[in-house]
Amino acid sequence: MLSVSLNGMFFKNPLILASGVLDESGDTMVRIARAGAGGIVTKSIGSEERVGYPNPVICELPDGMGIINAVGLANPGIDSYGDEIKIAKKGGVPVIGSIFGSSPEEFVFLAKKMEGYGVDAVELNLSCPHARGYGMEVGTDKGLVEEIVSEVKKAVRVPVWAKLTPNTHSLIEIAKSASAADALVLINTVRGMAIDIDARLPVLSNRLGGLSGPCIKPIGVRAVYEVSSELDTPVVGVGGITSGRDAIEYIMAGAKAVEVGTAVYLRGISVFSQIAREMEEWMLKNDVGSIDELVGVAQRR
Amino acid sequence: MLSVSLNGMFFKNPLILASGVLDESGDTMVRIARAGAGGIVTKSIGSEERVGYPNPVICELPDGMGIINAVGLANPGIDSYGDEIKIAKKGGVPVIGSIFGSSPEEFVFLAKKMEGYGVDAVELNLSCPHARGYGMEVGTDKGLVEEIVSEVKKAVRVPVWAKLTPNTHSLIEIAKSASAADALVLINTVRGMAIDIDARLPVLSNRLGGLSGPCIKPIGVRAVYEVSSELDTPVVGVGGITSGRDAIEYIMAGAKAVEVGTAVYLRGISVFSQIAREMEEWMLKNDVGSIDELVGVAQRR
Amino acid sequence: MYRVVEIKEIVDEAKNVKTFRFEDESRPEPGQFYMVWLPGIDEFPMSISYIGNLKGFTVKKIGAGTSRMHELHVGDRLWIRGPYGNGFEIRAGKALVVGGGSGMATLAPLIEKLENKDIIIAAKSKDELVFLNRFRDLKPIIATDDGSMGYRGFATDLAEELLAKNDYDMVYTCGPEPMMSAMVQIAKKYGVEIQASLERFMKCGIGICDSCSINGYRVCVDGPVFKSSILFSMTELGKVRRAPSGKKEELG
Amino acid sequence: MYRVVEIKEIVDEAKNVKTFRFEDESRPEPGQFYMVWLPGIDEFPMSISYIGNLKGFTVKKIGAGTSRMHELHVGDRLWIRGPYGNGFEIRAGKALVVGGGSGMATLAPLIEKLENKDIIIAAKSKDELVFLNRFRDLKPIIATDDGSMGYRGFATDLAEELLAKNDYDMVYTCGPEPMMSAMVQIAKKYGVEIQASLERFMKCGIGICDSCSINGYRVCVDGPVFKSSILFSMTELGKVRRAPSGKKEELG
Ligand SMILES: Cc1cc2nc3c(=O)[nH]c(=O)nc-3n(C[C@H](O)[C@H](O)[C@H](O)COP(=O)(O)OP(=O)(O)OC[C@H]3O[C@@H](n4cnc5c(N)ncnc54)[C@H](O)[C@@H]3O)c2cc1C
Ligand SMILES: Cc1cc2nc3c(=O)[nH]c(=O)nc-3n(C[C@H](O)[C@H](O)[C@H](O)COP(=O)(O)OP(=O)(O)OC[C@H]3O[C@@H](n4cnc5c(N)ncnc54)[C@H](O)[C@@H]3O)c2cc1C
Ligand SMILES: Cc1cc2nc3c(=O)[nH]c(=O)nc-3n(C[C@H](O)[C@H](O)[C@H](O)COP(=O)(O)O)c2cc1C
Ligand SMILES: Cc1cc2nc3c(=O)[nH]c(=O)nc-3n(C[C@H](O)[C@H](O)[C@H](O)COP(=O)(O)O)c2cc1C
Ligand code: FES
Ligand code: FES
Repeated sequence: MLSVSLNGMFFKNPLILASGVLDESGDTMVRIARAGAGGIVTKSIGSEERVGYPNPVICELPDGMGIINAVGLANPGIDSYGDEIKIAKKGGVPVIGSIFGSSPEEFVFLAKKMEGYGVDAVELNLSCPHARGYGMEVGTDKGLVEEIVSEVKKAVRVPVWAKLTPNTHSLIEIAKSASAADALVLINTVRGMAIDIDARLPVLSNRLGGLSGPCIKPIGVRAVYEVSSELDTPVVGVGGITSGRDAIEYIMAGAKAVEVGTAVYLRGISVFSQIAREMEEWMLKNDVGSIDELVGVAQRR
Repeated sequence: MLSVSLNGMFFKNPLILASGVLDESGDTMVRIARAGAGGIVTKSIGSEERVGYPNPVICELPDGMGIINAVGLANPGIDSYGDEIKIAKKGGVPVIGSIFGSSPEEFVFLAKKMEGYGVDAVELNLSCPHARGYGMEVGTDKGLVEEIVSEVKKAVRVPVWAKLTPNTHSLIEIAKSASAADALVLINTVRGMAIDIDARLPVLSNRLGGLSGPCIKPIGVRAVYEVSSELDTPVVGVGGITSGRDAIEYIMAGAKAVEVGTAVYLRGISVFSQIAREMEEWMLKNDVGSIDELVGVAQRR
Repeated sequence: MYRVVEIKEIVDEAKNVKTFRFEDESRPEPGQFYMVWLPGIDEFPMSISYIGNLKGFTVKKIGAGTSRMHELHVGDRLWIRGPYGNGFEIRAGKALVVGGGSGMATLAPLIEKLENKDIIIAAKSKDELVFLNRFRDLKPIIATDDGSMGYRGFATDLAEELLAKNDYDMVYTCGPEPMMSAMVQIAKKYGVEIQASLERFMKCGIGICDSCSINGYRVCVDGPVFKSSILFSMTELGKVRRAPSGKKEELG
Repeated sequence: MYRVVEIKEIVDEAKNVKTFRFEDESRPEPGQFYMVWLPGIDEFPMSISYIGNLKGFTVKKIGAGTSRMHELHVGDRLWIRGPYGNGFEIRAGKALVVGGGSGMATLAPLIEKLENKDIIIAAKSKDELVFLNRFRDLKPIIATDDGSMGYRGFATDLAEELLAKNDYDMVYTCGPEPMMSAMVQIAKKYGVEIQASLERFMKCGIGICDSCSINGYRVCVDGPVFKSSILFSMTELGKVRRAPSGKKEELG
């Protein structure tokens, strides 16, 4: 009822662990898979080891709205990551290797490494700071996005997912430039900041961070709706999904599958099996036999 | 302790009613002024009467996160608005006339009308749909923004505030093109959408809407921080301000004053006097004599 | 966020007036209202006409939205949010209740809570009288403009007669705005407190869009039920309302 | 969201170890921890060493953050979030508590809740023993590596002697990882249940960043206190930890 085929991969349910949340170590990924996730995206891995920003790297928002994080792309570096992938694969669900870089060459290098390690797909995290534009992300430069996607597509045989940023006024155009990807993943975190007024300082050591959780769900749903109304490339939805209703909302907006991140903090690692059960309950009550039937239904008028 | 001078206007406190919230009729604006607001921005007024979108035009989000609205710039049209301004002025606080249009000429026409009606300043709502760009707003076209601001500046003597959209990857550059304004107002609503899964339809009749309330506060604080670190034009902060702490957070990020919208729904129209009291309490506890001392302090490191 | 409720029962009340019964766990007070969304069609405010667990909306067919609602069947669904606004305040003493047309929908749950009351049910004509059966045992006084049943003439004239003869502590009214506006004047004249449930075009229902405002008071949040002091001060009552654009228009 | 607490009292406990007392309304269990932020400096995890209304952190000076904390005075402020994680589970029966160095900070509120217990307080040397005074009346058994006070030798050797002689229902331990790792082996050998409070580099403290994970268990949420079955299965305990980058490194 919940199973999904996407780019030749089989997901027992459409609930995939989002990049950056509990997916650095192979053992943890296996645990999440066993807890019910339909697939796993690894933390974004770069070509060098990075410690990321100093603490604080997260700021909890009140009322379960979500969090702001500036982990700073901490990662062990691609060279030592083969081992983690090997372990992660024992979870028995598709493992998608997320990578980040600032040039097409770097993405190609990382994607090939990941493919060599045995991932089922690669996800391109296009939200790195852009070397040229002040505060901009690589993912807002249409030309660069197009080049990264097409070069990586040429270099590997596994499916290539492109994860887009919502922090732009040209989402559709960026999505078009990334449309050679096998799927578009929407959305990454939204640029935000919190100041502690008693400390008179931004909470995060990096000052700026990325907003995630329920407070960005309307932004993610909108992005998925807009992009999947315009393009044929399959879309994977992400941003604030915390319940079965949220997952179905994204699917009705046009997503074929979804990723779940911050909800792991809000509901624990059993969130995957909880969401799956909630989806099934709703589907039974509403006579929906397969989740596929719901993809994009909210686009009809 | 809370009073603020900005562009020669005196505000008894820095809490200004945001455009579009309870500010269509003069009587209501007077009531809000009497309830404690330091200033009033009118609903955005255009050159023609507009009924806006059909219902539903708002979607309440759970847990007090905020709302999504697509009122669709409903307004009585500039010609019949003189009367409302005349009444609004009886509130005894500065009245700022918000206007929207799609060309510099239209903005100039509206600004002059507003000035004629006796407003203390005009606020340019640059978030209209852009005639050329798919889904884009006027406010993401740097050239157009610059032209609108400079033409209006030339045409009127009252201060000109430019209200910017957060839905862009070029916020700083757009702010620079609007920097001839007497103040920059940040932020307007964030593009979002909600789908009712039982109805299998977007909730809003317009499908897309603007997200406001506590869930966008981190986005607004970030925008104010980024822009006021880079530019000397005074900044007015808006987005999710619901408590005294929120207002102080924006001020520490760099805002000289703030606007309050959705909080009127969350805490009632007494929200202005409540926020003012909360600010004073914090200031007393922390030995801050004047709110001016706090402007931008979180930018120091 | 909407709740979805299923229609359990539909009752024909009068010409173009139907009651839709549904279960919902909210606990409204008499006089409160809900926003009712028919997906793809329209969303509009509806007073609650039954407040128990089996609730009700009593709906007069007016335009596209209410016509569509009249086509619904038992088992169909409604999307609702609310309850919203301030209901009637129940005061000790003798009450006069004056309901005109579908205004009875709003007054009905109030009537069931009042102890000592005289009730006027009025309409243009006999077949437009709402809730005659529901309140039969309470012996309501009937008025029709055309005299097809009960007193021939306006509810307000009948009410004035009653006010002249009896001591009332409160008048409660809901109905067409000219009727309510006249009732407010009459109550003032006789020195009786009055509560009236007003109607204005509503968009948000939650007090932020200003479209339902009358003299600076929001019908959706400050009302829909207003009391004497505010009613007496409302210069727009019965005279001016706002179009969906926000433009003032004369009530004619 | 941080709460700001004011330091009410500072106590020198041992060489480089101070206790900071503050008031806070949270109700932690023994073994839980908080994230402590010194704005502009660092944020790091701290176990709660006093759980009443006048709470305490007992802090060993290690690096930049804890050194800065040692410079604070009464009246200065701390920014905290928490309590986080799972504390100790208190079981009926006789307990052996083995605390090494500043690990005593974590065990102290547990000790005050246990009824039937033997306590080992261990450190490298006499001047590093923590909470000797606090627990004087409970007659703790002292061990120092250098024999400057009490038993000369490792806490684990002393613990093994006690386990050989007595029937314990639970061992509770906190201290340097090699000590805890050895204690887990000893408890296994003697067939006694054990709970150990682990330490790993923490970033988020709320279970999402994976930086504190050991064999797939997050110290911040699944721990910091782990029980026998999981401890026995942890191949990384005492052997491998992760650098702030997430890279595995051998524990030396
Ligand atoms: C607080 C309140 C309680 C109400 N309770 C009841 C009730 O219990 N029973 C009942 O039959 N009617 C009630 N109404 C009136 C009801 O909302 C309108 O009859 C209905 O909205 C008409 O919608 P339509 O789509 O059929 O008509 P349309 O063709 O859309 O419009 C016809 C007329 O209905 C009114 N109307 C339309 N939309 C709205 C709106 N969004 N808000 C307010 N008025 C609107 C206007 O006067 C309009 O001119 C109430 C109104 C309010 C404000
Ligand atoms: C659950 C838990 C409870 C703790 N309780 C106590 C306690 O009650 N008393 C006490 O003195 N210490 C406690 N610690 C250890 C304490 O967090 C570190 O000593 C402190 O972080 C050192 O910070 P620093 O800036 O002084 O050192 P740095 O110079 O930054 O680092 C020195 C070493 O301290 C450790 N460390 C640094 N930052 C962190 C971090 N964010 N998370 C975990 N370890 C870190 C690492 O081993 C590092 O190599 C606890 C740790 C954990 C995980
Ligand atoms: C702590 C944290 C770390 C993240 N790290 C990454 C990352 O390395 N790469 C990436 O593509 N996205 C990263 N994200 C973004 C998430 O994958 C996801 O797009 C975003 O959080 C929205 O989903 P959510 O609301 O379900 O968390 C991170 C998010 C969080 C909260
Ligand atoms: C119902 C509603 C209508 C709005 N209409 C306008 C408008 O006409 N012009 C405008 O510049 N901003 C409009 N806004 C945006 C607000 O002025 C404000 O920028 C935004 O809501 C963020 O602030 P808040 O979180 O305090 O509401 C509207 C917001 C809401 C909620
Ligand atoms: S309907 Fe929006 S304020 Fe009343
Ligand atoms: S510190 Fe982040 S998962 Fe434990």
